[in-house]
Amino acid sequence: MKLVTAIIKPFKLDDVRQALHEVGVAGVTVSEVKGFGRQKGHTELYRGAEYTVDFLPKLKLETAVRVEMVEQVVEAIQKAAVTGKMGDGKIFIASLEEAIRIRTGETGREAL
Amino acid sequence: MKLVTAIIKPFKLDDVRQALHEVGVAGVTVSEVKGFGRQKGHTELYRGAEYTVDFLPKLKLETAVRVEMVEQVVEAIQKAAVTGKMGDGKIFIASLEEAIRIRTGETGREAL
Amino acid sequence: MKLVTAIIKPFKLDDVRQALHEVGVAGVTVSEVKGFGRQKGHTELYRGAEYTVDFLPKLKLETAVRVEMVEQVVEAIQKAAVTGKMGDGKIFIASLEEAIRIRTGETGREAL
Amino acid sequence: MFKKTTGRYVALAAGLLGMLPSLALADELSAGDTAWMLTATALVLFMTIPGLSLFYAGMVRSKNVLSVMMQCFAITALMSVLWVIYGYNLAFGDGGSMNAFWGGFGKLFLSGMTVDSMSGTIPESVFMTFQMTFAIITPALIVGGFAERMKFSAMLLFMGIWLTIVYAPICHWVWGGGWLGDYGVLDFAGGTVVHINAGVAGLVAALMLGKRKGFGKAAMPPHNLTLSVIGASMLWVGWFGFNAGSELAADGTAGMALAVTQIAAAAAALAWMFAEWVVHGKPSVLGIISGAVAGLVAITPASGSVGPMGALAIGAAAGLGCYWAATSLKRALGYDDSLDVFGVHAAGGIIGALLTGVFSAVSLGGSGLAHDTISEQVIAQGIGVASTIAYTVVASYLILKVIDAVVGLRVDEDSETEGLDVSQHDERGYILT
Amino acid sequence: MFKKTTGRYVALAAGLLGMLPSLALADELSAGDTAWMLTATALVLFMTIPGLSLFYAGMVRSKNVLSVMMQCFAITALMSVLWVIYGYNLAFGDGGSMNAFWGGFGKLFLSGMTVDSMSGTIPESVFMTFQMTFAIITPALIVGGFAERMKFSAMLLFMGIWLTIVYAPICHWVWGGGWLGDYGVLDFAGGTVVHINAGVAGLVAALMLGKRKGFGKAAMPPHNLTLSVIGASMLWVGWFGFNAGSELAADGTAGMALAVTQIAAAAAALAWMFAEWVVHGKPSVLGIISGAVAGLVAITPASGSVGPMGALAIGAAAGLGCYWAATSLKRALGYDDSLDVFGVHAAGGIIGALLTGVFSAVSLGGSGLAHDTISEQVIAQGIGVASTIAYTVVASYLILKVIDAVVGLRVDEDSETEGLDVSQHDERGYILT
Amino acid sequence: MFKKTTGRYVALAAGLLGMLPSLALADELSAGDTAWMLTATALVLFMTIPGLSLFYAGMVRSKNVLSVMMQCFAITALMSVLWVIYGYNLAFGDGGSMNAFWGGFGKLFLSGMTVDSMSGTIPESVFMTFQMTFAIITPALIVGGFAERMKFSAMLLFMGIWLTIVYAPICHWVWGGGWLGDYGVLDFAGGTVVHINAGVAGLVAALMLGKRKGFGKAAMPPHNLTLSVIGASMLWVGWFGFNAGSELAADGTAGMALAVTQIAAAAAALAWMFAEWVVHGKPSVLGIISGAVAGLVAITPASGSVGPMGALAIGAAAGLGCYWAATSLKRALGYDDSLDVFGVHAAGGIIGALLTGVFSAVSLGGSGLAHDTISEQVIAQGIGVASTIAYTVVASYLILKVIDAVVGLRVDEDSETEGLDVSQHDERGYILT
Ligand SMILES: Nc1ncnc2c1ncn2[C@@H]1O[C@H](COP(=O)(O)OP(=O)(O)O)[C@@H](O)[C@H]1O
Ligand SMILES: Nc1ncnc2c1ncn2[C@@H]1O[C@H](COP(=O)(O)OP(=O)(O)O)[C@@H](O)[C@H]1O
Ligand SMILES: Nc1ncnc2c1ncn2[C@@H]1O[C@H](COP(=O)(O)OP(=O)(O)O)[C@@H](O)[C@H]1O
Repeated sequence: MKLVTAIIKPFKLDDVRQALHEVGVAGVTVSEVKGFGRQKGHTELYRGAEYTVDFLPKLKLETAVRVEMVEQVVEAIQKAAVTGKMGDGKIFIASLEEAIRIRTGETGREAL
Repeated sequence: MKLVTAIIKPFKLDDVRQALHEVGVAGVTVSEVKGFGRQKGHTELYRGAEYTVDFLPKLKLETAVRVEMVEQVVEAIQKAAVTGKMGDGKIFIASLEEAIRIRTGETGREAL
Repeated sequence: MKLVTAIIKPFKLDDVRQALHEVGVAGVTVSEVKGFGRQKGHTELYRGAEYTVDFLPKLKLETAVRVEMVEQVVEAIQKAAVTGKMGDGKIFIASLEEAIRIRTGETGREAL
Repeated sequence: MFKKTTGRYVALAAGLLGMLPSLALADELSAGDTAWMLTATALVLFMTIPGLSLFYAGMVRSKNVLSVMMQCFAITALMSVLWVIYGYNLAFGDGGSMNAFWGGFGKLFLSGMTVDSMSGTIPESVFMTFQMTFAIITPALIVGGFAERMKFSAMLLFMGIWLTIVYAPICHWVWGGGWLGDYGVLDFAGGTVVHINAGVAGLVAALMLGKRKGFGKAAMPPHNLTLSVIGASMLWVGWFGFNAGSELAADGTAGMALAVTQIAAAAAALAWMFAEWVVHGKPSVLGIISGAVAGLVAITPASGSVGPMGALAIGAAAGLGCYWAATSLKRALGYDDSLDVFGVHAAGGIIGALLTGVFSAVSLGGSGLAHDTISEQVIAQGIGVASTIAYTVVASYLILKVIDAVVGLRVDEDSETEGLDVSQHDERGYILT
Repeated sequence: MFKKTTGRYVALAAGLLGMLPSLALADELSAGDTAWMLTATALVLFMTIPGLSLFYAGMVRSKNVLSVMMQCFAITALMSVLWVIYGYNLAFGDGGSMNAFWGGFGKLFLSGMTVDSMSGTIPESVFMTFQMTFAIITPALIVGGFAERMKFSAMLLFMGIWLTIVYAPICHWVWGGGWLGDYGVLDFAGGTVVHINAGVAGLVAALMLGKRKGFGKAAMPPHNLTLSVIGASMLWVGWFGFNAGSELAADGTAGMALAVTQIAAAAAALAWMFAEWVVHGKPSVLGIISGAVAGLVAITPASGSVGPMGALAIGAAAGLGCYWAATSLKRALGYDDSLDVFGVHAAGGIIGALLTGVFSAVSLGGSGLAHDTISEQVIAQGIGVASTIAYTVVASYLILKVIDAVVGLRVDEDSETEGLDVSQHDERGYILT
Repeated sequence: MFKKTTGRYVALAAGLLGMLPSLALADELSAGDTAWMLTATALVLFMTIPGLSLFYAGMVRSKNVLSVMMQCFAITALMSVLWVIYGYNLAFGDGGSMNAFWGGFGKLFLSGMTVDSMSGTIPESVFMTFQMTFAIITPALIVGGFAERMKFSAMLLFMGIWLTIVYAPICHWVWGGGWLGDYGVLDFAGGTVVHINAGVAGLVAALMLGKRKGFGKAAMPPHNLTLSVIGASMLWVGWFGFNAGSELAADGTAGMALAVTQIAAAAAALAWMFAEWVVHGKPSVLGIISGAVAGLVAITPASGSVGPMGALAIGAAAGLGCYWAATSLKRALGYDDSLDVFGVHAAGGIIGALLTGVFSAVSLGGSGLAHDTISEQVIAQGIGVASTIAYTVVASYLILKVIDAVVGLRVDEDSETEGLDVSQHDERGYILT
């Protein structure tokens, strides 16, 4: 099993969800995160005090998938999340040793 | 060392914390996440516009533990978090190469 | 590639960001998390009901870096985040199999 | 047997006469009094929406924030319509031979109330609406007792029946020409009619519904105290309309009611704050605002007849007494009155009602008792309190029993866990990202 | 041809005379009436800031929360200044031979208005400011139509011109001695002048700007309904100033206006709530508050001339009618009126304007029609409605066209995605951690 | 030496007589004036809670949101009690031979104030409570200077002493028959007494406490501007009570005060907004609301004596002047006045106080000066400003010094990092999940 983690632009969530669904990914866990990277933030202004907000709101998607699906999943995410502008985000792949479904106690691929 | 990650129902946090404490886990990091999976979301209604909210609030617990404790920890979480209804969540196990305690600089098992 | 994850005290974010920047880390993803550990929480009081809040607000920083930078990065974080008081947090290192930049499709070290 | 100490009873009597156009003895309209009563009516409505609904909304968990606001809002709408159809008549009508007990059903739908109908020196339309705002806030207060677990449908049914069977009659007893008013019970702006009544009904509901799931184990801190502070502040400001408006005129008694309201609220806020500071080591914002509300409750029955020093004393007593009731007493007895409607409104109302019998005495800076001595007056006040409590306990219990049998009072466990906002209303309070 | 049914027109006439010091026939000042009108002015301002701005702010997505509040606040400031410079004169001045259509530019900068100028029984300064608050809330209502996508600069330009070309003349037609008032159209507090006018202009703007990005696909739920409930509650309370204040005196008509306002709001809130409950299975807080606002809108033109039962009927009709307009009709036609200014304000205003012609009849508990029969009056009301709609559609369209050509109406796509708070104002609404 | 231009001084004098029942020369009660003053009192309380507390709460970081609201609330309670015990007497009592400087301690505990005591045409109880609300908001304004770092206990001590030693005497000097009023300084509603006084004291506190930890390095943006917009809106609405209420009657002067208040607030809001737009490229919501408050501050001393055009000018000047003070000046001098109580209230107060001396002239549309020429009047105004500043700087400094020595002014570093909500009050503002 692999854990695929994607950092994406928030407004792309629906598209990515849809794409994952189409390649057969049943479960995803999403967190709201702040991203620092090449993409520039914006300036804020309060009573004359200007300062730069250098983080940007992003979403982090995590999905545990079978090894053979990884390629497909990555492709699906990448296609759905891309806008071509800076800040589109990253996809990371890491290895997962075990997965357990809490409800049933199933383990391994059965648990995903 | 292993990193045990659990996605659970929010109202189970106290029970799981308690269970982890009992098996000797000292540290846990918790994030609020949104989960997509088999469990169905609810419908919302605003001025006649009905739509389905397909994510559900979940908590993600992460705890780095020594290899020999993994089994115990997983069992503790599973028992404490289970309700038997859909959406109880998952436990994932991944390998961790190193851990450092920022305060002291200790590394490895000492750092947990 | 390695994924370096750091749990730090929230008010240390700026210092750590700065330190990472100095060692050449371009991208970081930050989440707000709650930490349970050795550091004690505080008591809250509502209409005579006292109870202990045993979690503490922390930030989780994740950054994917080339293998050869890991040591530097860990050191930078540790120096910048330390206060010497309980609750300073942890740094975890895990292995990352692949990284993809969504915008361009680049993979591996190029994607970071 | 007792001296009438304010213009209120006279005005009320005139109000009733005003309902009978054939007997038109109406005073001349005073634009000044009318101006104040238009404003006072707005202020009392302001107490419920948004005031009380915010005060309560901030104290529940975030998954129930809308449910509480919805309840207050729906109560506002429902009570208004029922009041127009029959409530006003039940409370302020002429019950004939039964007038000691209720106002009858003589004139439904406000028939006979025209643009020219008078109630004392103000239009009857204003008196009717002013009283309506009292008939709104009283049931809305009860929400605090059963918050976070009652079915919306059951809540609505309960409130409609409760207005009819509990509020309107008690209102008639005290203000509408009924037996308590006749007996010389002093309740200028509703310590008994409104606060004890609601506070006790809230406790009955809390007991009958049972504790919230997890109560005592899981922490249930207020989710947004900022809202509660706004709400308490609005209650405070609006209470000027409640108390000084109860004079039904812009005169010296209204002015003094304004002053003593302010003084008692402030004294009670400080009393609760310092008590908590001493006992727990820190003063809290939930504490100080609870204290202010306690003081406002306690001065309510007294606001037409005590002086500034009486107000200081009543406020301080209410601050300390309600602090004890909402913390120690509640813990000792173990009931789950979610937002302390008993600890603040019933306890504060009782303290205020009894002390009204003391500090209204001329010798203590008040403007006079209805009975001859302080002890006689305190006994009368006690009778008012006791009979209100007895009646509201029994009647509220019966209403809830019936509703429980018919539609069920409480949401199921999953709905409670999920929160009432989603389970009852298909909405969420905060979608901040 | 028609009976004058209230003191309003007289007072207005006196107000105009008050502008001409040489003709000083001023009534004597009534402290009571003045007290009420000072308060009513505060209440109507309170409707816009914070009332309406909260009602709206809660309904948008969190990235646009400040933009909506900013728009309401900036409108408040800009309209105040324009009103003082020429707006008041345009609306309430003496247009001479053109007086049927506008008030002219005779006296700019309030010249001639002194501390002693009277308008009926109140100082003209109060009348001028009271009317100013109407000239503030009307444009602010329009914001609901184009929320979440209009450029701030274009918005400001639009509103300034719209006040001048649309609001001031229509206000003059109805209340300033113009042709609609002369013709016996009943619009006590602004069903036509304010609500239909704004609701229709909002729809025009919604259509011209086009739908929000993602509309129909992405969910756009209200981000903080707590704010909307507070806002709706404040609108309700403030509306007493709007309607009962439109009497310009503290008298029986003001009192009845207060009562019917309360009744209609309550009836409409219940009507919408129950309709939704039946249709969708659950009542929602957005529903009940929308219903209350719909009822308030609908009773506005009627509030000086209908009785309590007329108010019940108008409220119920508005609750059902606006529920239909803001849900089914909107879906059927597919426009993106972000916050339903058309579905609530235009629809509610039309229902109210027409039913005013019915329930003002003495036989139905009202205080009299301006025309001889209900059907004649309803026709007159219809003419008022139709001419207002026609004028505002054409004029609003033209203003928007010109502004679009000059500065552009809509923010660019990235700015819309990022949210107007950051893109237009360099600020964020919530920084909670 | 100077003409009395309004009824205010007369009313005040009568108020003082009203305190001496043996000399009962009281005017007859006007229900209209009383109605307005009851309302105005409610409005001014509304300015502090919830108005100011929200305005401030929104601007701090979320970890300190409750602390600011707690401070405003506790000040409200404490000042009320102190005012009743001795404050009112200090400010409005008869100081005998020392009357130029203070009102003495002649009659504590409001002794002698009964239901029948009059102050001009209104009950003395109303006058006393109205003035109490001024004694509440003035210290509450100071909170803006030291927000996010002061100990709650020290804050409470400071405010209690400050009321006694600073506010009450200055209030007496200007309104209570003291030397500044005698000298013909025009300060209708408190530009000097309230705003300059509080603004300067806030700066002194900011300097003595030192900067917030991280000031200048870490970003400290407002955590919830929605709250600040609500608060500013409430301040605006409530200010009608502040300014038009200061006439103590519902008459033409009150009406004009209402109008000029609205005009100045609007003009200043626009001025700040456009200035920022030009300088920074975007208008901000924090900017426009700050501008509105600046305009309200500046018109305060002038509101009883200038006309609409004077108000426009004063508003515009205040908007620009305070924009400069709260941004450029603050940056240049480098002090950390957390919420700009100096930049907005002191700066706005000074601008308003001086321009009152200009625009009150009959030739400029005002209703008259107390001195013979504009320049003499401006000098008098300057003396009022200067003596207030001098006195409040010295006295505030000394009080803070003493308190620092006794209990310490500032929380420790860890508490500041953690936030005052948890460290001082064991509570958190938001528990949204
Ligand atoms: N090395 C990294 N480790 C973790 N997260 C990263 C890393 N680099 C970028 N990110 C995340 O990806 C987001 C987008 O990266 P950015 O450099 O702005 O643009 P792009 O993805 O187009 O190169 C960042 O906001 C951050 O959340
Ligand atoms: N493959 C997955 N990868 C990551 N998270 C998952 C995955 N599958 C499920 N989850 C998380 O677990 C939660 C519960 O899963 P769900 O399928 O609803 O029920 P169950 O755990 O009972 O099978 C989801 O809401 C999601 O947060
Ligand atoms: N074993 C662990 N796994 C995951 N997170 C941990 C673990 N131990 C500690 N943490 C995180 O690190 C934070 C600090 O740990 P704590 O034990 O309080 O102090 P210290 O880091 O000084 O030992 C915790 O709040 C928690 O978020």
